[in-house]
Amino acid sequence: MNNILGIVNYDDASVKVQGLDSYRPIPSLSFLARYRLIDFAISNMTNSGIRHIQVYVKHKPRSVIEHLGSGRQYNINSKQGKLRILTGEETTQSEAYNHDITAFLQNLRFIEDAKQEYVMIMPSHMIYTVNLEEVYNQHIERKADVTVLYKTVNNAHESFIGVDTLKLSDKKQVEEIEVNRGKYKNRHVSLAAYMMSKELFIHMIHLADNISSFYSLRDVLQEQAPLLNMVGYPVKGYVACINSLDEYYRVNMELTDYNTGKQLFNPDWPIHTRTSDSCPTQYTPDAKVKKSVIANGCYIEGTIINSVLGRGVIVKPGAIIEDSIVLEGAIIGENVHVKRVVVDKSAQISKVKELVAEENKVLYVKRQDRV
Amino acid sequence: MNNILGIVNYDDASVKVQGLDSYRPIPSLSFLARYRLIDFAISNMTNSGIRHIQVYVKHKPRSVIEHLGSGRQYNINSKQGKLRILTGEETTQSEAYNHDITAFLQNLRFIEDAKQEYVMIMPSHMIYTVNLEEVYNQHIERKADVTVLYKTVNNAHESFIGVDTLKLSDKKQVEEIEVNRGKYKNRHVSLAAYMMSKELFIHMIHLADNISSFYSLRDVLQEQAPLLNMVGYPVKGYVACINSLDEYYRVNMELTDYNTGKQLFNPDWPIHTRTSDSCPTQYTPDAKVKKSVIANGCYIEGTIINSVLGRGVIVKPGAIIEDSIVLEGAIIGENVHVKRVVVDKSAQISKVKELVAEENKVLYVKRQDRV
Amino acid sequence: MRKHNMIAMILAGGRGSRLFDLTNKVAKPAVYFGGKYRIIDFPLSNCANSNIQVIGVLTQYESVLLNSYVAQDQRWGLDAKDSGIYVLPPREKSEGFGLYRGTADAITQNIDFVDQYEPDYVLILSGDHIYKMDYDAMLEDHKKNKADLTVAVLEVPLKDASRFGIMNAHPDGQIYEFEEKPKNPKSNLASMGIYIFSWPQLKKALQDDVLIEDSEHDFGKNIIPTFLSEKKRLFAYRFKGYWKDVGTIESLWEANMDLIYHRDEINLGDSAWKIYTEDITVPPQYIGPEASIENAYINQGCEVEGRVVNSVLFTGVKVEAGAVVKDSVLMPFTHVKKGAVVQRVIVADDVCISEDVVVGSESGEIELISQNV
Amino acid sequence: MRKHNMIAMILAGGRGSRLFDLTNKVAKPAVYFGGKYRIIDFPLSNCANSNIQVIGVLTQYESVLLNSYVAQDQRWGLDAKDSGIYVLPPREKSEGFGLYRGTADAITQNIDFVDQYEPDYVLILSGDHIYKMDYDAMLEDHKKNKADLTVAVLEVPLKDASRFGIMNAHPDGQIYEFEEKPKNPKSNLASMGIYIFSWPQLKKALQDDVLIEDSEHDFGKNIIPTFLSEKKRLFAYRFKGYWKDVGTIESLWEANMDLIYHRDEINLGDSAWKIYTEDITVPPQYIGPEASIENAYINQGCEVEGRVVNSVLFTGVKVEAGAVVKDSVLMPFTHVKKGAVVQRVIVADDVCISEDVVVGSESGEIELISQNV
Repeated sequence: MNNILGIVNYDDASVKVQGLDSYRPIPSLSFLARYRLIDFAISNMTNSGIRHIQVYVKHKPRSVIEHLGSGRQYNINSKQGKLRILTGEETTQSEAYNHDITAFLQNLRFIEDAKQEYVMIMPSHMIYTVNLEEVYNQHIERKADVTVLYKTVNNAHESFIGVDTLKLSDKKQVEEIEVNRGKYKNRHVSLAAYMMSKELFIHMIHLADNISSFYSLRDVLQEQAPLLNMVGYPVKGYVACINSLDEYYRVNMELTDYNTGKQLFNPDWPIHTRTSDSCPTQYTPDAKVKKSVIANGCYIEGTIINSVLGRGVIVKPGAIIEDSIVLEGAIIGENVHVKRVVVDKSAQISKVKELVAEENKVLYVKRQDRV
Repeated sequence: MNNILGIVNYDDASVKVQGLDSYRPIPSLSFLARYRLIDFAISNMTNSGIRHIQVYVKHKPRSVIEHLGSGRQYNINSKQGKLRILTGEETTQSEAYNHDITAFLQNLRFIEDAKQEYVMIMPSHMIYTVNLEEVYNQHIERKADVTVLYKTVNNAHESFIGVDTLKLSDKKQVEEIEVNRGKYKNRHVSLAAYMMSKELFIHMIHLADNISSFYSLRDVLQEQAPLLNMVGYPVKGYVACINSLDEYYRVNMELTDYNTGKQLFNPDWPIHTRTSDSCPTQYTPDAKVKKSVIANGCYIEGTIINSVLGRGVIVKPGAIIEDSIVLEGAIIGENVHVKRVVVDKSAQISKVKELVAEENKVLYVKRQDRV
Repeated sequence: MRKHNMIAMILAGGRGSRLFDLTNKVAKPAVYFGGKYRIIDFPLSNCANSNIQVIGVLTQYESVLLNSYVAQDQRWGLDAKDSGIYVLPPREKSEGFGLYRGTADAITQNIDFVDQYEPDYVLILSGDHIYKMDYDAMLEDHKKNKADLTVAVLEVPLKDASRFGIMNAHPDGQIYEFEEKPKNPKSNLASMGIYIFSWPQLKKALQDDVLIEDSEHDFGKNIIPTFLSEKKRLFAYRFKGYWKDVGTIESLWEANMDLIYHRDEINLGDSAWKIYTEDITVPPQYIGPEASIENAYINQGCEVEGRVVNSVLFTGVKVEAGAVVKDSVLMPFTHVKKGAVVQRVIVADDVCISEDVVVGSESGEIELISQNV
Repeated sequence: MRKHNMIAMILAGGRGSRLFDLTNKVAKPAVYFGGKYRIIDFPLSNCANSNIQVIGVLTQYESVLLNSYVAQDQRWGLDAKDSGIYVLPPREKSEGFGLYRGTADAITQNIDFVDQYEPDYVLILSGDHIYKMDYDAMLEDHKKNKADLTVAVLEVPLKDASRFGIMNAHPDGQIYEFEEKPKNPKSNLASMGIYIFSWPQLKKALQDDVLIEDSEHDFGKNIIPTFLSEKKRLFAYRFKGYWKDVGTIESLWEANMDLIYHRDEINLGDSAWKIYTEDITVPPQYIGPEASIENAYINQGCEVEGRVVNSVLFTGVKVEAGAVVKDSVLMPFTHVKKGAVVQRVIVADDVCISEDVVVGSESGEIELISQNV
C-alpha cells in the first residue's frame, strides 16, 4: 500500500455545521466525545497501510496542525512516511475560486514529486471504516480508471441531502452522478472518496482548471464519468455524513446506542486520535447516567441521559443533560436543565436554568459563551 | 524560564531577500549550508530554558510546519512544552494591514491563555546567540517595562540598513528609536527582540490597534519609548541581519571564515536544526576545496573556493564554484564556472558554462531552474 | 552529549511479592493504578513536569513489560533530542556479570551511564510510590542549602515513626542523625527514599562503598550513614501532600479508593500537573440505558450496563446488565458478566467473572481475583 | 497491543573481541562505521525501510551505550504509536536468572516479549553486518513459498565456502541440507544469519530445544538441523548486493574504504533507502583556506585545515594545518594536530594525535590508535 498517496481533501462547499464551523475547520470538529472528524479518514488510510498522506486545509489550519502533529498517533513512521499539511498558498479572490482544484494546483509539485502511483482521496466529513487495501484490489481487478466509494442507504430522503448519488450498472459501473435532493429513500450515496492513478488525478486537475475556474474535483469527475471506467466500491457497516448541524447532532445521538457504535468501533480497526492525557471520569454518589457516551476527565455530579460529553466536562449537582452534546471543557451549572442542545467548547451554562430546544430543533451554545 | 512565552514574530516588512523569498517565508530560508534562519531564534529560546513558543508565520506556512515539527530537535518536551505555529486567520484586505499586530489580535486568546507572565519576542532574520536567562535577570533587576536587545556595530553605514537604532542613555535607557539610513558607522542596532510582561504586551497590541490599523508592534514601541522604562540589553558576539539578498550573501560569505563562524557556533550553545539523514560528503580524487562551508550529502568532483554548499549538492568534474552559495540539491555541471552566484534549491547549471556576476553584484539562479 | 543539570535514576527493581499474582509477570512499578495508570507513571510524570530530561530506570525482576513500557519515552514527553528514558538492567561487563546487590550498587554499576550526561546533581527515586512532587523545587532547596545530599521527608504520626527511616534534623532542616526504624523515634520525619545528591560526591561515595566488604550497598544503611559520619551537609526537604506506598493488596485498593473519596488530596485531573501514561486506542466510555453508577472512577473504553458503586474501572472494562460491582478495583479489560456480583476485590487485568458468580464479601480483607471465575 | 504481521529480533550481544579496544566499552553493534553511523544503524534502518514497526534488540555484553543508543527509536522513525525498539538484556524471572546461552536461547528467553505482538512472522537478524536489504521482499518470498523458515543467503566464491554455513538447495530454492563450515562444500550459498520464521513454528521449536540437555541453543547448530530433520519447508532467499562482516580491525577499515572506492556497490546517499542514525548537533564542515582534500568521506562538524587523502572522517574531526591524514579512518571528535602524520590507521573516538607525531605506516597491517599519542 506504499504505492498509494492518501489525500484528505477539502470538504464539499455545501458542508456547513452551523455555529461549530465558525471556530474551526470541518476536519477538526469534535465528534463523539473524544474524536475529531479527520481521525476517521486518516485512520482508514494508515490502518490500510498508507504511509504518505497530504491533508488539504482550507481555513484556520492551526487546530489541524496541532491535532495531527507528526501523525505518530496514526502510526505513521516519521522517517519513511509523511503527514503533510497543505493550505491554499495564495489569497483567492472570492470563495467561489477557493475549491480543491485551486489548492491542488497551488501544491502540484508535492503531488507530482510523490513517488506513489495511485492516489486515494477522501474528505473528512464522512464517517465510516473501510479497508483501502480491498478497494485497491478491486480497483486493479476491475482495471478501473476511478473507483468511487459508496454506501447504499434507505434514508436518503432525510440524510445525505446535497450529497452525490451514483447511478450504477449491474457491474457497479458508475453511469451517472447526481445530487441527492431528498426525493428518494433508497440511493447509492457517493462518499466523495476516489481512488485513481496519480497520472489521471493530475490530468483531472488540469482538465477542471481548463473547463472552469469554479470547477471542483467533484464537478470534473461528474462530467467525465461517462468517458471513464468509473467503478463503485460498496462500503459496509455504519456510514454517516456530517454536512449540517442537524446531521452532526443526529449522528452523535445515533451513536450513543452501543450496538450502533459497535459497527464503527472494531478493535481490529482502531480509530486513532490524539490523547489529551486526561484522567478517568469521576462520578459522585449523586450522579445518574443512562445511555450516554462520555470522554475522560469529566466530573459528574448531575444527571445525564442520552447524551455525549467531551473531555473534562463538569456537570454540577442537580444539573440534567438530556439528548445533548456537550463539548470539551464546558460547565453545566447547578440545577441547569439542557435538552437537545449542542454546547460548544468551554461554554458555561449557569444563569439560564432551562435550555430546552423545541421538538425537532437543536439549540447551539457558542464557544466560551457564558449563559 | 518557564515563566516566559517565546514569540517568533513576523520579520519586518522591509526584509526582502529578493528571489529566495518568493519560494518560502523568511523563517525557512536556508542559511549556512545546513540551517534555516528560524533555527537561531528558537535555539536561543530553548537553550535558555523557554518551553512554550509561538511562531507567527505570514505566508506559506508549509515549510515552517515541516521544519519545526513538534520542536523535538530544539529540545521542547512534547507534553510540558509547546511549539505552536500561528497564521493570520483572516484574509486581510491589503498587505498594509497584514502586520504582526493583526496576527496577534487574531490569535489573542492563545496569548491570553498562556500561563507565562512574560513574553520574549524575536524575529527570525536576526542571526546571533544570546542567553535569555541573562536578559531576564537584567529585565527584573532594572525593573524594566521593556528590554530591547541591541548590538553596537561599526558598519551601520553598510549593513543593518532600514533597521532600528537605539539612542541610549548612560544607563542603557532607550531614549529614542530611529531607523538606520546608513549615515553613520557606529550605531546601537536594535535586534527587534523585546522582553516585557505579557500584560504590557497585550496592552501594546490594543494600543497599536487603537492608534492605527497600519501600526506594527515596532511602531507602537517606538512611539511609547519615552513613556516606558525601556532598557537596552547589549548582545555580544557575532550579529547579522538578513534583510536583503546582498546581506544574505555577504553574511554567508563572512561565515566561511572559521574564526568568524566560531563566534556563532559554541558547543555549549548548540544551534539545533532538523536532520535530513544525509550521508557524509564525498570528495573524489579530483576535488579541490578551499575555505568553504559544506553540508552533508554532497558529491564533489570539482573545485570549490570560498563558498557555501547546502545538502546534497553535486559538483561535476571540471566545475569551479567561487564566492557562491549553492542551496540543497542543486547540480553544478561539468566545466561550469560560477562566481558570486546564489543558486537556489534543486537548480541545475549545465548549459551555461560561465556564470560570473559583475564585481559587487550577486547573481541569483531560481529554484529548480535549468540553466 | 549535552551536559545536564540534574538527571533522575529510578530504582524499579522491586519484586513486590506482597502483591502476589499482580507481580507474577510484571515488576511492581508496572502494576496498574487509578483507572488508567501504572505506578511508575507517577515518578516519570513528576520528572517530566519538573523539567528533568534524562531518566535512568534500574530494573531487575521480570522486567520485560516494564522495560518496554518505559522505553516509549514520548508518553512522558521525553522524546526531545537530548531527552530520554533509559532502561538499565544489570549487564555483562568485561570484569563479569552480576545482579544489583543493593540500591546503591544499582547506581554504582551505572556510573558510566550517569557520567555520559555530566550532571551536577542526581535525583534518586523509587518507582513504587503514588505522589505528585516538584523535584525542581527540591533542587532549588538543595542549592540554596549548599547541601551535599537532600532527603525528601514526610511527617508521619509519631506512633508510626518506628516503621520508617527517621531523619533527625535541626530547625533549619540540616540532618544530624539518621535512624532506621528506631524503637524510640526522636522525630516524625520519615525518609521518602527520594534523594538529591551532588553527583561528584555521590560518585566518590559509591566508588568507596563498593570496596567495603561487608557493605550492603544500600543508600539508607550505608551511603547516608557514611555521609553523616563524614560531616557532609545533609538537609531534609519537607514534602506536604498525598504519598502512598502501594506494596500490599490492601494498600493498593485503598489508594485506588482515595481517588474517589479524597479528590481534595489526590486529584489526577489537575491540568498543571498531569500524570502521563500509555495512550491505548479505545472508544470513549459507553454507559448503557439500564446502567447505574454511583461514586465511581471510570476510564475510557469501558462499557457499563450494570451497577457500579464506589469502584475504579480501568480501560476497557465491561460490566454487563444485571451485574453489580461494589467497592472494587477492576483492572484493564476485565469482564463482569450478567448477574455476577463483585465486592471488595481487586480483579486483575483480562480476568472474566462469569454469569451469576459472586466474588468478595461485604467486609473483611480485600481479595485479589487473578483468574477467571 | 495491536497485532503485527512481522516483528524483528536483532541479536546484538556479540563481544567483538577482535576489534580490541574499540569494543572495550561498547558492544560490537555500537562500533562506529562510515563517517556518521554505528554498525547497528544498518539492520535498524533496513527494518524501518522494510516497514517493520517493532524491533527487539537482544543485548548482553557492555550494553549500556548500545541500549541507550537504540532506545531513541525516533532516530529510525520507529516512534509511532504502535512502533518501538525494545532493548532485551537477560533478566531475572521468578524461575531464576541467566545469561543468554546461545542465539536461540536469546529468543527463547523472550518468547513472552514476542507473544505480546502476536506476530505471524519473526525476522531474526544479527546486529553486526553492513548491508542494505529489503526484508519485506524476503517476507513476500517466504509467503509465496509457504515456507516455515526462509534463510537469506549470499553467493560466496566456492573456495571460501568452507568458512561459512552452507545451504544446499534445490533449484527452486528449497533447502535440503545445511552444512556448517563444510570441508568439501557442495554449494556456494552462505547463510547470512538472517532468518524469517513463522512464529508458531519457531516458538514450538524453541520450547522443545530448551529441554534438550546437550543443545547449544544455537540457530545454526540446533534449530535449523531440527527443522530439516522434521521435513519442514526451508527456503533460501538469495541476496545480491554489498554485505560485509566488520569483525576485525582490517575488515572494519576495508569496509570504510569501500565507501570511497566502491560507491557503486554501497552508496549511503540513496534517498530511497536511507540509513538513519543519531543526529548530533554540530555545524556543517569547515574546510580551511590551506586545506587539501582528495578522495575522502567527511561528515558534518569536521574542521579540515590540513591534508586529507583516501580517508573517512567522522563527526567533529579536526585536522590542523600541516597535518596529513592518509588511508585512515578517524572516528568522532578525533583531533590531529599540526605536523602530525596519520597513515593506514583507525583512530578511535576522542583520541588526540599530538603535534608532529607520526602514526601508522605506508604498508602492512592496519593499526588501531585508541589512546592519545
